[in-house]
Amino acid sequence: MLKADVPELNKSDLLGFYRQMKLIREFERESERQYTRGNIKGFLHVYNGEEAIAVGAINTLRPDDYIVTHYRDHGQALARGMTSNEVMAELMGKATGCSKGKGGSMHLFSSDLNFMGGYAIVGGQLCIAAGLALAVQYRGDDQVVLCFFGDGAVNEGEFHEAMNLAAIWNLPVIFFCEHNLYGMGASSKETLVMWDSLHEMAAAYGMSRYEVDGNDVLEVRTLMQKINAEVRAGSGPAFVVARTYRLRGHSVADPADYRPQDEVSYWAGQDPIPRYRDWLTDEGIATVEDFEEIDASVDEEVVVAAEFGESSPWPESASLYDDVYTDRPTEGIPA
Amino acid sequence: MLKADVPELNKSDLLGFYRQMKLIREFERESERQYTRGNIKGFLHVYNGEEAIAVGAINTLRPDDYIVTHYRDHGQALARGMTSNEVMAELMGKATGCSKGKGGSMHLFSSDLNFMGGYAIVGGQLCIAAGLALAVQYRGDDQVVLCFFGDGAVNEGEFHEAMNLAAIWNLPVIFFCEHNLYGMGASSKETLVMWDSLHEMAAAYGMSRYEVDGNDVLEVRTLMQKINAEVRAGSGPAFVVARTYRLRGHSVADPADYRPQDEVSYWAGQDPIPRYRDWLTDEGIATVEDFEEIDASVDEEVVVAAEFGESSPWPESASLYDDVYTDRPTEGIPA
Amino acid sequence: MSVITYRDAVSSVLREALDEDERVFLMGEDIGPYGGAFAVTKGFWEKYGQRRIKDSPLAESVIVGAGVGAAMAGLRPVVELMTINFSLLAMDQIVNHAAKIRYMSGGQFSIPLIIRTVTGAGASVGATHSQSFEGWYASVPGLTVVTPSTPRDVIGLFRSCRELNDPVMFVEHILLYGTRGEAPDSGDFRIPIGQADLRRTGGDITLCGYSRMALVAEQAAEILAREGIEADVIDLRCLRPLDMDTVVASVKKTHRALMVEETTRLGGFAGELVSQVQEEAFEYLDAPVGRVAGAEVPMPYSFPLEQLAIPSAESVAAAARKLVNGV
Amino acid sequence: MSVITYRDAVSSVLREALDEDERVFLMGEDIGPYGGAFAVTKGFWEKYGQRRIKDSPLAESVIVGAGVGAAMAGLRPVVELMTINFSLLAMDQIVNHAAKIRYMSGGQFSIPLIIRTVTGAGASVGATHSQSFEGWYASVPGLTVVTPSTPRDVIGLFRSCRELNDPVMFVEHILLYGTRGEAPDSGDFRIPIGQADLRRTGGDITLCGYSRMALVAEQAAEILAREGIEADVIDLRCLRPLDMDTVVASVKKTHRALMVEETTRLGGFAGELVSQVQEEAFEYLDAPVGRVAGAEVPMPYSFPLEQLAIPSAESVAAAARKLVNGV
Ligand SMILES: Cc1ncc(C[n+]2csc(CCOP(=O)(O)OP(=O)(O)O)c2C)c(N)n1
Ligand SMILES: Cc1ncc(C[n+]2csc(CCOP(=O)(O)OP(=O)(O)O)c2C)c(N)n1
Ligand SMILES: [Mg+2]
Ligand SMILES: [Mg+2]
Repeated sequence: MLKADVPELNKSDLLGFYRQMKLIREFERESERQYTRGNIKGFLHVYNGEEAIAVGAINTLRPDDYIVTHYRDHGQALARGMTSNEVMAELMGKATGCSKGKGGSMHLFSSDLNFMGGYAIVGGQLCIAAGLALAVQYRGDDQVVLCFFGDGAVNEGEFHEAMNLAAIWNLPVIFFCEHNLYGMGASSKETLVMWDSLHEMAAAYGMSRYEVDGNDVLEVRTLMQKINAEVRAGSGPAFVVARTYRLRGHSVADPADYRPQDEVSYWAGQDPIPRYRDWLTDEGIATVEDFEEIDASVDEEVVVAAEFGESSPWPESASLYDDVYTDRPTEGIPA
Repeated sequence: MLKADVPELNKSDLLGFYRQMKLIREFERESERQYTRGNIKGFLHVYNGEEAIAVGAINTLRPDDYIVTHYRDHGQALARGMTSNEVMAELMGKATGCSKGKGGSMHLFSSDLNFMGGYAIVGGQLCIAAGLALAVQYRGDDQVVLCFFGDGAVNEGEFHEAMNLAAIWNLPVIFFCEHNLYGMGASSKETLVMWDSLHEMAAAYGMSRYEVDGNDVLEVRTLMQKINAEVRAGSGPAFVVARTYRLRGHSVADPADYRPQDEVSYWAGQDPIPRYRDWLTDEGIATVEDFEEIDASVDEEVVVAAEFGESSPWPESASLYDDVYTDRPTEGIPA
Repeated sequence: MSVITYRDAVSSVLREALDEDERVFLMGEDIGPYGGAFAVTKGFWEKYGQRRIKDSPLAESVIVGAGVGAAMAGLRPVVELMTINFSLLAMDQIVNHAAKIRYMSGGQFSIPLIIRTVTGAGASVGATHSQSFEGWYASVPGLTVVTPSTPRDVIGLFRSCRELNDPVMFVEHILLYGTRGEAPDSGDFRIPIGQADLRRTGGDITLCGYSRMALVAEQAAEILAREGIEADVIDLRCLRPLDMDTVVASVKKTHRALMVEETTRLGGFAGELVSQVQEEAFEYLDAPVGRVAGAEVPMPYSFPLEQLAIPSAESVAAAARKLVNGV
Repeated sequence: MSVITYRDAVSSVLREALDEDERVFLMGEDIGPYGGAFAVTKGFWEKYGQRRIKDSPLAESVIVGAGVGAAMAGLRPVVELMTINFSLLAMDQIVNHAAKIRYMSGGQFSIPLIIRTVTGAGASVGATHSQSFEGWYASVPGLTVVTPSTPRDVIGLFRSCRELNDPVMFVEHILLYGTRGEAPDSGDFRIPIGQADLRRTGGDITLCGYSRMALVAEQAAEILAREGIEADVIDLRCLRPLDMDTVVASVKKTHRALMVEETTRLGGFAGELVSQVQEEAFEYLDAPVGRVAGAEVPMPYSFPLEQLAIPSAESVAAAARKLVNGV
């Protein structure tokens, strides 16, 4: 792609994408550090290597469009505009987190941003996405719903049920598969016959389908602009498969030694951030100074976020019982 | 098809198919009568109009092959060789039924015949079929598993999970869809984008796929012989869609008035039994006398079955607690 | 007051919801041209059209999941799971999504979703089609579980459920659709969620059940009355929230209690009722709190066996008699 | 006797099963090259190969369903559901298929299937990943539900499960994998299914739990002992079949009982235990049977809130103290 292929984007837009990708990367590095220090508990699934997807796709949405995603959700949350502070605080289980510390890393939510949640049951959010799209259609509105999930989720029955429903009812939803070749420790080559042309599975639903280089932020963006416009105009659902790779293990507890070394090396060479940086440089859009400035501001933001998280208060004990029901206090007695 | 196309079949074979189809039809007529009389309770799903499928497909199997099916299972049970007596007695909930009256119409079983059951949760048996095939493969045997289900079942997540598993593991199972255009009151045209080329859904799993006229017993048989041989030889799973029609409602309680009259008439003209009878006549294989003799023997068999069912004893009260566990009596106290 | 069937009561509150609130739509298997497996939505599709009566594919997970999503976006879906048996295929969406999203999001999203479904045994439909899982749902924080036993309760409770903003399991009973009862005339009639109904009073024993078993308990009370044993009969009406105050107050008066439940005994919901009664009224009890429940087996198809497996007025009366007379 | 971890105990009985019985194979998500989500099958795939260690797609229904089918055909599959939370997606296969096929077929087919899975809270993994559904499974006739709390029990119970011909839910606890305990030396060592374990004796109160809560009850008993309150501690070990004889015998001696359960209270399995105790030992009880259970909320992620939501040795001791001292 040449700069000329994206005439509508100016330098500030293009550097904005760089900054978002870089922020996600550094945020994840910091979250790993905080995990090691015990400030983040449970599962932590980082997004390293897949930044071009969230940034490329989410920046094409309108504020009133809906996003749902899976537990590997920090990148999408940041790309949608959640602050590093509120995401980091959530990872630390603090009251200042985007879900008040109740959700944790896998369950980031923001009603202000129509960020309808990260979901930790693989495949579950596809059904919810179909329902959001149903609401849009029911009201006669023109939002789109963007639903992220992994190649592993394609194995689940709910993938099929949601794809089928969206297809027969012509719902405005984009099913976006982050095809990073693994579902936890299982290679998709072993779990999906069509792993190498995964988008073609949507043919079974007569659905529009696309494959894209998920490590190229501008490719993702360009494709998504086209798809959004179509879906918004009533074309019905679409299935997008972005080829990418997790640069880290499934969660930070996973050394990922089940992956062949040549595969790992190949994909290290495809890292979307250096690739985009090189492109910006080659096209003469940005200079070393530009990157230095951005990188420094990202580093600072991440440090601030970590401090914010650490210094934030825990949720109050009484809040244990809040938000179970909208209309009444919860029943029952403390443990 | 001409007689010459099935040289291996002699008159007795061919009339045998006729008799089985006719038996199923008359058995179902009788079961509807018994339902009206209150001798059969609960749900009753008859097989009228789809007889060519069970007879055409099941007669190609070896005795050690496995069959699983759905709740619309009388036809398959009879085609596999269960006696009218034991099936009718089961429908009546009698101790002499094939499942001792415990299963009922929707849950016919015969371990002797490797008839692994009728299942009433739509889609559930596809997973079980995959498991039976897994056992065959694990042992290095060469049986095939024949799994029947309806077009409605294709909507369920379990369809996808079972198809996918069978495909990636190359399991010896034939997924056989009785595509009668409706799942209960829902037209498949409204629930499946691919309703008119349903077999193509198997492309998503890279699976061999076939469509066949389900109202032509010899077409079904010929295709199934080919598929069986391939699957037995290790080709992996296959997906077969037989186009057919329920001549009655979903269950005998359903007047089926949601169906367009022209559709009903069209399919009445496709009734597999007159079609096959005409063919046998046209090809000069059978005479009116042959049919009269068979029809009379079928009528007699069905009457005997009804009498057998009616005169059979109820299960003993104590048997309520039998067969919950293999190895121990059930816990608990009577209601 | 007019007399209507339980089926008509359900139909009427659904029509009311559709008429009153544009955000309400129905979604489920065969609720369209077929009119619903139990004829509850007969004529709806013709009247309200496809937009509001969504005849869904045979796919329980996405039926509920799409309901959750639509509710998050501000609609008020009423989805139908044809029977509670099939709800097992939607259980993840109910338990891990509908019930938890509000809490996990720190209160940012509510799920005003009503899941109608049908429980119960006694229809001769065999082991996979005769179960009662409402007790499981009642154990899930975030859900509300309602189990009406009469047309009046259907109407009063459903209207209250519509005023909630959280997911509800509205559990009808397969054998009750044809039963009749008085319907309230007023459109304002409501029954508060979480209020049990003392349906009969008597000083000797408290019989407590819900859904069809509340009616069976009433019949048992009639049998017992002929023998001079007078029973309080309580219909819980909701399992979550659970009104044990009414039950405990009754037991403090009668000193004896019997819990009646249709599902199998071991691990059933009646254990909760027993526990709370003995926790709150220990000093008042003259006998252990009793339970009558379904036989500890998958439901057999065969009619006489099935009858043996379900609590009846007689078996309830017998158990009550034993508690009162000590034999 | 050697000291091993709970994880090692599970690994060892799985290896034993694979070595001893050619009909046994393992199937589940990430049990192959990854070595299992909890590292239980580390090295298995390399040793036994793909045929016997089947790394399955991410598809819970077909994992269990295929296990059922293979068992019907005479194999003895041991399938893994990564955690009990995901078992909701396989619930139909467990409840409507595995548990019922024997009965519905009039005894023609048995399902010798072991479903291993992982229950429990306390790992800071949030609401959808911290649940304990074993009580639900225990209420299903046709299933056997086993909940070992020590390496020794893992070994003794798993061996007994292998000798059954019906479906078993073998429920391990997420927080126990790293715990250590003595392992029996003998390959003949068995623990009968349905036999509770009296782990400590004392005359003042009976504390009863299972899985990790049995250990918490033991810790509570130590706290209480320092105050002069002596407790019987019982680990149920199996929920179905359920050995209440041991519990009732203890309560007849101590006159007081407290049931400890990790899941939320309303509708939990502890209600069953309370019910049976008061049914069988009514005259012996000096106080209502108590329950300690999880807080009535979806599990929060935040560490201090999660700690508040799970029964602890202190909260159990406090409840026991109240029952014994009446305050
Ligand atoms: C229903 C369910 N089964 C299993 C798991 C455990 N699990 C969490 S993530 C995961 C792999 C998912 O892979 P994929 O969808 O490709 O997403 P990725 O992690 O690669 O981004 C598994 C098996 C789960 N969370 N939910
Ligand atoms: C999981 C589940 N959902 C719903 C039902 C109710 N039901 C029984 S049969 C049926 C229609 C099935 O249609 P299809 O698979 O096409 O088979 P057919 O009846 O046409 O032979 C439905 C909805 C069920 N038994 N199981
Ligand atoms: Mg992946
Ligand atoms: Mg059909």
